[in-house]
Amino acid sequence: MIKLLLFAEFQEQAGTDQVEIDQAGLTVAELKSWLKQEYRFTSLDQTMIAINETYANETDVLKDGDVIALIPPVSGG
Amino acid sequence: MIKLLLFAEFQEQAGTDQVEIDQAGLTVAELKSWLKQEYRFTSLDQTMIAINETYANETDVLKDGDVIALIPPVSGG
Amino acid sequence: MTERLFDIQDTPLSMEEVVGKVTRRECGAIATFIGTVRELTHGKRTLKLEYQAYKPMAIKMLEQIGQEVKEKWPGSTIAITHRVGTLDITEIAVIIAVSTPHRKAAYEANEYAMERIKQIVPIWKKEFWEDGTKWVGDQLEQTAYPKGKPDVKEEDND
Amino acid sequence: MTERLFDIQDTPLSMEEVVGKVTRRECGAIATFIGTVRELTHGKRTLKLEYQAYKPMAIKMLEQIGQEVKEKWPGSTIAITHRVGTLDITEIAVIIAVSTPHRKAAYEANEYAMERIKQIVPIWKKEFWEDGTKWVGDQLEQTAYPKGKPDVKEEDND
Repeated sequence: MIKLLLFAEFQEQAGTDQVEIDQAGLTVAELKSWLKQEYRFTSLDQTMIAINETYANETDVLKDGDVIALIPPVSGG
Repeated sequence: MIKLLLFAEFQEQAGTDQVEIDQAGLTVAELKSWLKQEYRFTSLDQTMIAINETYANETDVLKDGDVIALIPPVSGG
Repeated sequence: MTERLFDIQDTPLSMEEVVGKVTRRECGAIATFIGTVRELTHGKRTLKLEYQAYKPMAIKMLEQIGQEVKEKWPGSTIAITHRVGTLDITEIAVIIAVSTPHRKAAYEANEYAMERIKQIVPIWKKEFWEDGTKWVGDQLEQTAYPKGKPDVKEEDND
Repeated sequence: MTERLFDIQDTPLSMEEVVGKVTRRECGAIATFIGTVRELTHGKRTLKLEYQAYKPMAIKMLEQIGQEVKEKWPGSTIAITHRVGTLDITEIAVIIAVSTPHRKAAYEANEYAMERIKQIVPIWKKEFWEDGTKWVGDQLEQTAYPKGKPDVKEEDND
């Protein structure tokens, strides 16, 4: 399984701060498409994916046991 | 009389932080020449004169009751 | 060292504490930036803010910024603490303190760190207004992630 | 207002206090500069420093700097406190705090104020080394008062 962490607007849209998904083998780009269908998240185009606390590229592939996070545009500071 | 305030190196050279002088009517430039002779201050060329807490020009004239200060290059901050 | 130079905390921030982390005998200059909750933005009244962080990754990104600063301004020491949770107007959201031997570098490094926080550190701000709420993104008013991802490599444009 | 935005004091300076003077509901950014006593300057060990001020004139000059900052960065609030007396290594000699609605101006105004302090405010520093003492002048490493007097008018070169 893969743990998917949700923050900010995604957390509110999903009503939870994390979900387990079974999508090992997908690329980051494929994960985004899947998430759009599955959760109807609205603003994924501007959203980064972090894999194990590191920003990922669109072509990176998910492995079982990864911790994935959706990172919408940040607004700290 | 005119009160002359001394700070930093001038205070140490003169051994006091203020003196009374009777030089009303002198310009600032003339005051500097007089001070060089009278007190043998070494670095008056780079020193400003303040009259009543305001930087003075070389041509400003001293009046009785003025408070004068010798302002060597500042080093605050 | 036992104290964290880079931290995320849910309790009020202390200037003295963050500045204390960078005070060094060989440094004469400490530039500090304090970000506080502003009441008015573009004329709109903010009631309060909420900050949320992906804490372990946010700390890693702050550490990366610290590394960048050390490389760009040798001899500097930087500490950053960011608040999370609900903040009232005038409360402190972030403190950046940079000490350097000479002052010019302290200002520059501080400003650089703040820019980088707004680019790569996973922290989000929710605005609470009288008529609604919103998670804010894209504060730099640039197209979000023009390269498809935040520029996590050191910036080139300096 | 009862508190002085511009002050000279012979007791230890408090960041919280100076920053408190400029904290405002409409300002989201506070840039602070803290000048501390550095142990090494050009490799020479400083034991302690003494600062002396022509206090009433120094406060007037700080107020003038405040006026210049207000004109150059409308909406900004600035407070400056300078220490006098004997200071040990790492003690704070000066604190400049500037609050502005947005951060860029806070850094700029702060740096400007520091430059001006070194030009026009009658405060002097005495270095104490192992092998002697010296009243320091001309820290900006420019010819002292190139125009024959410090440029008390607002600077043009910005």
